[in-house]
Amino acid sequence: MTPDFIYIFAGAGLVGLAMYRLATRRDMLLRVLALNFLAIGVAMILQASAFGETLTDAVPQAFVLTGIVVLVGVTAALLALAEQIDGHDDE
Amino acid sequence: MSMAFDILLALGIVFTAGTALGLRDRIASVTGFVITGLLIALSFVRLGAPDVALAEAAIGAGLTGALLLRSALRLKPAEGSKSPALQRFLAASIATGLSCALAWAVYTAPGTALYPALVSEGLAKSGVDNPVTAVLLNFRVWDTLLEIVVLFAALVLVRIIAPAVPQPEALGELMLPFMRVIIPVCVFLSGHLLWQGATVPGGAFQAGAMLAGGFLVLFMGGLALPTPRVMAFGKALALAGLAIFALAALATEALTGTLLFYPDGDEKIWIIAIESALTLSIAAMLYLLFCGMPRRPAK
Amino acid sequence: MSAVLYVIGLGLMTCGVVLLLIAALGVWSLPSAVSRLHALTKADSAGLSLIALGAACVNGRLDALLALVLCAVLVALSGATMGHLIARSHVSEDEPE
Amino acid sequence: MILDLLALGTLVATLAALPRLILGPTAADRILAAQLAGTGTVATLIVLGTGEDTRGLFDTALVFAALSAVTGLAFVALRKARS
Repeated sequence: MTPDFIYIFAGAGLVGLAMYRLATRRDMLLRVLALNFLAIGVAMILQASAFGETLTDAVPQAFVLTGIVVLVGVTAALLALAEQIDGHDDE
Repeated sequence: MSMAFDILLALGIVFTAGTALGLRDRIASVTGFVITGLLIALSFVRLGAPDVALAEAAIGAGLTGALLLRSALRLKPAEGSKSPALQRFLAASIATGLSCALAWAVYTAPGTALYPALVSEGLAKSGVDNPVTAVLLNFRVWDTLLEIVVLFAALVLVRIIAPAVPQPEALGELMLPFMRVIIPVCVFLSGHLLWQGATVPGGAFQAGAMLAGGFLVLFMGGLALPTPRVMAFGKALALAGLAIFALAALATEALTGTLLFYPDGDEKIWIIAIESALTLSIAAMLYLLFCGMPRRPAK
Repeated sequence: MSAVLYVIGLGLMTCGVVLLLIAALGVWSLPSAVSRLHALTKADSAGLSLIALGAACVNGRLDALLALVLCAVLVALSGATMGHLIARSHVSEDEPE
Repeated sequence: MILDLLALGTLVATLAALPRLILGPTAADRILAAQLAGTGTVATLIVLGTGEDTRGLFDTALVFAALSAVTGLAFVALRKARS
């Protein structure tokens, strides 16, 4: 029972929760949150599959790292869109 | 004994994610997301990936939480219409089915990992000792270049939409001594992470996010407000990072005949130069993504 | 010598973890937000400093010591500042949202 | 052995922020929970780091320690934007 076995199920749980919430809630912010959970759940599964007894595989680590950075860009863009749709302007 | 730690952590992650997605209150959802990010960084540490844990820490704790909170405080709360029971039941069953199928597929997937052999074989020649930095900045440097382009595209989109710039309110006089300690530490840690990225976990992305966290603290303290000058400087930095990376790619093409193939002997110099430019430009991009860019510069 | 240091380190860390748990309990069950803040800042300053000090004793390397001391100072500082800011904004507004 | 036990203790302290997150009547309580979770994570990283002597963990703990205030600051500074 190495750690990766446990975290694969945790990542899959995150993916399931995110998909459920994406399907049942209309609030924009919560959908952006669900997307973040989906992406980080997949990243966890990818990282867990890269786990090795002696050393962890470096290439999936690079992918997950790139994924996390891109996720910030996507979240910022989505939130800007959400605010535009929401028609919220301070002035 | 450490297995109990992993099981508790995995359950904690799924439970926190469930509460974060389940709670009606927006601030609670965002805070739940931040706490889940902390636990996920711990799980990356347990999975033997300190580089990824560092990135999740710097970006999750530093930036995504503040970004989501900024929007959560500004978006009008949506009407709480609960979707019909049938739809919820169907969604729940499909989601559970999919996640179980995913877990089962990944768990039973056969096949040996062939990347470790390739990476360790090429590591000696790559100019750095940290395998993750070697992959990111040498073997698959093309992905890293395109990743910066993706961040830049997000920046362009935010620039076009130009959401309102958040106005932090005055936080009293205790902020100044706090910032006087935190900002130098952020800059110092950023340099530390950047420089040690070649040998131990660290690198341009973690360093850039760390610096962006420092900019954010300055912004909240009311010092780095998005005046036209700060905006121009930020945009210049963002563009400079991308430009330097692209020029370096073309230069390697000219020097060695193949794109992004460093002239052997001084790979390390190329990697450190590109990483330094990346750190500053990622920090500027993340700061601009948070503040947004007004169309008419703030008077 | 290192065995004694190891035991002292473990003792310090245990006290730190116990303090952290008590503070977490305080945050959980104390009635008002401001009293919870009181419990939280104890965890930040005292609890974590003990853990960092104990870890430095157990670890014994100098660079680890520097990192841990900086860690303890940073958490104590941001804990205190955040406690003050949250209380200030909470009290000035005075009604739960 | 004791270090594993201590790691479990700090993890329990981090997860103890969840009830406050769920119950917390005011938004300030929720930010409080995030701060406690942040401190608990730093403590867990320190305890894990002493065990297997990797300096990478202390750097992660340092990053968390330095950035633990950003989310709370964002809430306190931008809170008035809503009203």
